[in-house]
Amino acid sequence: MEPENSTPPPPNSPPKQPAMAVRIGSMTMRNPVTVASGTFGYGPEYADLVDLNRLGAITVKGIGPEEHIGNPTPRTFETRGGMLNAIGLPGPGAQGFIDKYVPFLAPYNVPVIVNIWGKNMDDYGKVVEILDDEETVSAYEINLSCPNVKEGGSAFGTDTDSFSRVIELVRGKTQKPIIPKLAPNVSDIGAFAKAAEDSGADAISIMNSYPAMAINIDTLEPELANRTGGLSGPAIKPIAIKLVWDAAKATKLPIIGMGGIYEPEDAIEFMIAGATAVAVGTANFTDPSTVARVIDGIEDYLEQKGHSSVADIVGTVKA
Amino acid sequence: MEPENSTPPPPNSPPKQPAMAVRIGSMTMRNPVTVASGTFGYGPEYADLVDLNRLGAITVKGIGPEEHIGNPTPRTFETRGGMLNAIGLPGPGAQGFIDKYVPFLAPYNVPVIVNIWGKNMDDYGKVVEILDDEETVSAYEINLSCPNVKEGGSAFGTDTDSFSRVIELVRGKTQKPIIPKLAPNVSDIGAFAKAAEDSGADAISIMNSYPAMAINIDTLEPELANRTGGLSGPAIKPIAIKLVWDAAKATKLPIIGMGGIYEPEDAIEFMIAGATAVAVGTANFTDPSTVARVIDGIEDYLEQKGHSSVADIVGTVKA
Amino acid sequence: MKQEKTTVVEHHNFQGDYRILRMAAPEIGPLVKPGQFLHLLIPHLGDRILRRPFSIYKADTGGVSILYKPVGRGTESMIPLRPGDAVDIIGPLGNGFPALGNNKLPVLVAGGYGNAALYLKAKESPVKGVAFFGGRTAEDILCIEEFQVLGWDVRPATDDGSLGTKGLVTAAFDPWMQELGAGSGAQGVEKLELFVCGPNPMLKAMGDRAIKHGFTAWLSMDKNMACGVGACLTCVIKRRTTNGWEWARCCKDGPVFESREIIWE
Amino acid sequence: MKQEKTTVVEHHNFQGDYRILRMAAPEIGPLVKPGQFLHLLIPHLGDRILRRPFSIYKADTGGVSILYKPVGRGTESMIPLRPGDAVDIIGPLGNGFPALGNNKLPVLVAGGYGNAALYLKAKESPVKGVAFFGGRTAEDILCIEEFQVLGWDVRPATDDGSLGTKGLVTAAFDPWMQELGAGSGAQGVEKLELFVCGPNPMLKAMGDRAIKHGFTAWLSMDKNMACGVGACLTCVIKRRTTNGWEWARCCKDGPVFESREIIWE
Ligand SMILES: Cc1cc2nc3c(=O)[nH]c(=O)nc-3n(C[C@H](O)[C@H](O)[C@H](O)COP(=O)(O)OP(=O)(O)OC[C@H]3O[C@@H](n4cnc5c(N)ncnc54)[C@H](O)[C@@H]3O)c2cc1C
Ligand SMILES: Cc1cc2nc3c(=O)[nH]c(=O)nc-3n(C[C@H](O)[C@H](O)[C@H](O)COP(=O)(O)OP(=O)(O)OC[C@H]3O[C@@H](n4cnc5c(N)ncnc54)[C@H](O)[C@@H]3O)c2cc1C
Ligand SMILES: Cc1cc2nc3c(=O)[nH]c(=O)nc-3n(C[C@H](O)[C@H](O)[C@H](O)COP(=O)(O)O)c2cc1C
Ligand SMILES: Cc1cc2nc3c(=O)[nH]c(=O)nc-3n(C[C@H](O)[C@H](O)[C@H](O)COP(=O)(O)O)c2cc1C
Ligand code: FES
Ligand code: FES
Repeated sequence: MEPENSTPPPPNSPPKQPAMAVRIGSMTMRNPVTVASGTFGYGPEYADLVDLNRLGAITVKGIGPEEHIGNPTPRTFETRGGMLNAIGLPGPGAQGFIDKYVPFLAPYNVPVIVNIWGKNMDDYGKVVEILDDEETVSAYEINLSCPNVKEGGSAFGTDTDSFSRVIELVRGKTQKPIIPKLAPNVSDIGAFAKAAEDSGADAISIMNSYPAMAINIDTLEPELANRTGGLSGPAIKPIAIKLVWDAAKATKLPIIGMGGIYEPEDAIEFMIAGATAVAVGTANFTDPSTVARVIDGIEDYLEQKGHSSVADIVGTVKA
Repeated sequence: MEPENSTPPPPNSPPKQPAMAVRIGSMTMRNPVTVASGTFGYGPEYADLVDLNRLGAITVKGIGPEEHIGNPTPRTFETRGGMLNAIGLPGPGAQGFIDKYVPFLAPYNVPVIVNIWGKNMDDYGKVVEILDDEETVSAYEINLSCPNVKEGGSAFGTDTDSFSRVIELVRGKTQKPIIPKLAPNVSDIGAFAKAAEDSGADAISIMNSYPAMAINIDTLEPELANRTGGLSGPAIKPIAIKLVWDAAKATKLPIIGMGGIYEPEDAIEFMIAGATAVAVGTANFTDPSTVARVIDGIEDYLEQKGHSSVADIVGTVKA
Repeated sequence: MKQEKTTVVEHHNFQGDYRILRMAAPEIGPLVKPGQFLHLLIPHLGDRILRRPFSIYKADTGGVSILYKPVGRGTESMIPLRPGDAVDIIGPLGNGFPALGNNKLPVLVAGGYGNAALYLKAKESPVKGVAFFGGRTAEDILCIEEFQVLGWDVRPATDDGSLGTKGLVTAAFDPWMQELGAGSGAQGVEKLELFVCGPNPMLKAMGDRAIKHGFTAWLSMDKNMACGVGACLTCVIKRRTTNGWEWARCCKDGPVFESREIIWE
Repeated sequence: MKQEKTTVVEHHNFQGDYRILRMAAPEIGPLVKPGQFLHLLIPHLGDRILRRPFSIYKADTGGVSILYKPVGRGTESMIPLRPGDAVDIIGPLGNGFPALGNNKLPVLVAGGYGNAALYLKAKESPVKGVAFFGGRTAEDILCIEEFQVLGWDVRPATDDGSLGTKGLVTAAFDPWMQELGAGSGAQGVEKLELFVCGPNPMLKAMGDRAIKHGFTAWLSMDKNMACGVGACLTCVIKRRTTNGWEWARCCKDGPVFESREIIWE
């Protein structure tokens, strides 16, 4: 219903489309939807099925300083409402990424977020040093929470001191937005959100897959060669929503929310909880059309609720 | 196939049944299967549907020192592969439990584990003081991890110091087995398992429901009146298995494993990961015949694999 | 209370969007009292794990029937069920409606699937009184003839006036109550005993009238449930006690409460 | 590679436990090359979220068919699928089998659903050679006549001897290879080009023979998959490189590899 005193739209004027763009530091995303690192390869893998130019940003698989072989197989395992993965961050390394994937990504009109990881503090610096001159690299997501590499990685994500030091180190090496990715297996995510802000991060992303395990009761072997892995998918969404809500109370930094987004409603729930942007992860495996469906669905929701901008819904939860 | 040199069983001798009994401190369970606190009321609620004498033990809903009203409604919410609850530990209090439920429970030939909670350190002591003379009370499960009460509760579970102090306090008040229930939202569950052992606990139980949240995107209200709640059900099983495995490496105490047990195979997986006993929780709501099915299934598995005792499979994971 | 792993016997459209599902229930069927409900584990509910409660519409040794409208994930997943398909039910649950008091005039008030919940009560009642049924439009008012055949004076009310009085069920009930002498302290009104099942605003409206005019109203309360058997404490409502209030479980202590017991929130 | 949200066209028992599922695929159908596969999102898979890969048995503008045996959660959930039901497929995936080399004698070796994966290859091959099919018993050996009609010399082998040679597929293959002059350096054996799809031990047995006797063997590898498109790095196998090895993705870089490329684990 129109309020009585509003001016009616001029006849035949096109309905106003809500503004979908969001900013993560100096990076502008045309809409708040990216993909979760490790679930979308480096871009080309899904290019036949997904119009990459529709994405708010492409987030690529974790990149270390050098080529890395990752874990033995089996690397994934399906669980009730989710999956485990222990891929172990195989990849071409920073220079390999530039050689193999930047030429493919450069022509697209979409920001590229490179997820970076290291076995130790220095590694993080090295990756950034190698990548930072590439115009195609728009921002860094700092993986401080991979449950699947023995060396460092996840340890940085569960101790605020080393967490802060990695961020400060990276901050010293780049002007581009840096987005630490927080570990979910902490008692007080707010402390990490705050530490990220204090250490010069531009945003944070929540959550990585949750440390988990499955065992084959006939062989007595873990179902993953790495023994443990990370749980992702719809199962973890309620955990992720709470972490985003908790973090949003502790920091003013924009949050990229993820964990089990399958439907537009899931993405909207993350934004209402406090996320400025969202990432679609495991759902890409189930249905590569999810990303487009989520973007359209957010837009429909904004129109339906009469919002002029996607920013209007961020953090609006009545709690 | 019989190994060549084994003596064949005398004709018509009944097949050997595997020994199912397990011990938790001084308490003997006739089989390793109990129910998870809060999912089975105080006993009478499911007595029409479940033969209580078949259980390894009955674990009752959390009991505080006094009557408590708990949280407003809505108190539960269904999620993908699980549910959220924020019941808020309503209950009749320790004396109320004795008056209302002990007369019902006493005639059954099954140990009763009373799950106890407090708003502060002293409360835990008070509950035990009131209950300890009751013969019907076989053991205490100390809830140090309820995500749904503001006061204390979960804070005790995420800080090893106060965690240890509660256990020591309770230890000073009773000779009965005490079983701290660990919070899942910690980076290092092993530290808590060890602290439990060092503080005089007889066993530990893992895991409580995981702090989580859901938001209604039309009303912008959290789906639970308490705003946040605990996630339980099949969704969390892989998280629980890893926590049990991690804890088993850190302590020699028996572990009661729980989190998403729906099938016998789930219970067996917990035991292989390191649990001496298991608890069926949310599955009671889905199918009250789960407990009986799980007991039978464990027995079948032991027979099929040629084990003479359920103890043979505990902690046998090849990892 | 029993759990039966049983099968669908019949499943068909009933009226408007409503459907009837009948299941074999040799153990549960004979135990049912009016106003009780079943807790149904819906097959193929994907990754959803909770049962859904449904009022028992009809019950006998041949089976139990429920009447439902697909409105959400659970009820929509029920549509493909066919005779022979496996289902799992727990029941009968709850206390149901009490017997009609001496010298009382029974009045049924219902909306939506509430009509189904009242059918067994209507049948059992030694006296047949007046039944007020509300709905959006004519096709939302279920089972009129069935209640008439039992001897009830059915008075429908529809929002759009397509059947009976135009307006809410109160638009039909209030004038009738006035005729009996409401507000005048006349005997007629205090003799009323209401059995109500329907949406919350209808329950509250009838409860308020019962308190104001001094008659009895049994309200069948609708709360989301998890266990259905009194164990989880999900489904609680505030019940008045001598010195304040307590939580009462809709599933176990209800779902029927007398209007004076309820503290509305 | 396309994603099609499409429907089931046909679904029936084929032979033994095997079933054929045919789906409309106007976009995917015409693109298919022999040895490629589909990634199927099985409806009503409850709380399981991953697709399942299936070799493409037949494909044309009218649709794509797969041949499967219910063995687990996914394949068992496929049984109730009926014509008209919605399904979601991604395909064609993988590189499939390369074209037959010049002057080569094609040999097909298969077991289980491997026969299905080889049918399009058998059809396309400019030369029709010998096909060795293994199975537990006669009814496990699929599509014999179809391959014969195409002009192939089919040599079955069954564990129980109920059809063809008694024993593994090697029990039929090895004597035949001896006849050609294996081990004697004769021209015959080096001319062989094998296309193999079946259980891992069969793949390895054929790969070992190829290396030992100097012929070519294209092995279609079977690894659990998540994404199916090369993104997740679940399905990797060790591929020999000049200075060691690298991971190759079965879904994207395979599923077909030449025996010399593979480092068996
Ligand atoms: C005593 C009783 C009798 C009933 N009788 C009937 C009847 O005869 N016919 C009929 O059609 N319906 C009846 N209902 C309602 C019925 O149980 C279903 O809730 C309703 O049909 C919608 O279920 P759904 O699964 O289709 O919708 P859902 O998809 O489950 O959603 C409906 C809404 O309820 C929420 N919800 C569902 N379950 C829970 C829970 N346990 N805790 C918290 N939130 C939850 C969902 O989030 C959603 O917002 C009765 C309910 C009660 C309590
Ligand atoms: C290239 C290729 C072609 C195939 N072609 C055919 C065919 O033509 N016909 C046919 O019948 N089958 C085919 N398969 C096998 C098929 O994809 C199914 O895996 C198989 O039928 C069993 O699936 P299921 O869902 O019934 O069993 P499931 O219940 O899924 O279980 C089978 C086993 O695999 C495990 N598993 C399943 N998916 C994964 C995963 N992604 N990661 C880790 N573990 C997993 C399960 O844990 C379980 O142990 C093919 C497989 C591949 C890789
Ligand atoms: C197969 C797989 C690989 C992943 N690889 C990475 C990675 O390289 N770096 C990273 O930060 N997160 C990685 N993740 C975590 C995801 O980016 C995401 O945080 C997590 O899966 C939760 O989102 P989802 O439930 O939508 O998948 C990976 C997840 C999966 C399933
Ligand atoms: C409705 C509900 C109430 C619960 N109440 C308690 C409680 O009072 N005390 C407690 O220690 N745990 C309580 N829990 C947690 C369970 O005991 C169990 O640890 C958790 O649900 C995980 O197991 P599950 O996935 O099998 O349900 C409750 C869980 C649910 C679902
Ligand atoms: S639904 Fe569990 S107590 Fe009522
Ligand atoms: S299945 Fe994902 S890379 Fe092959």
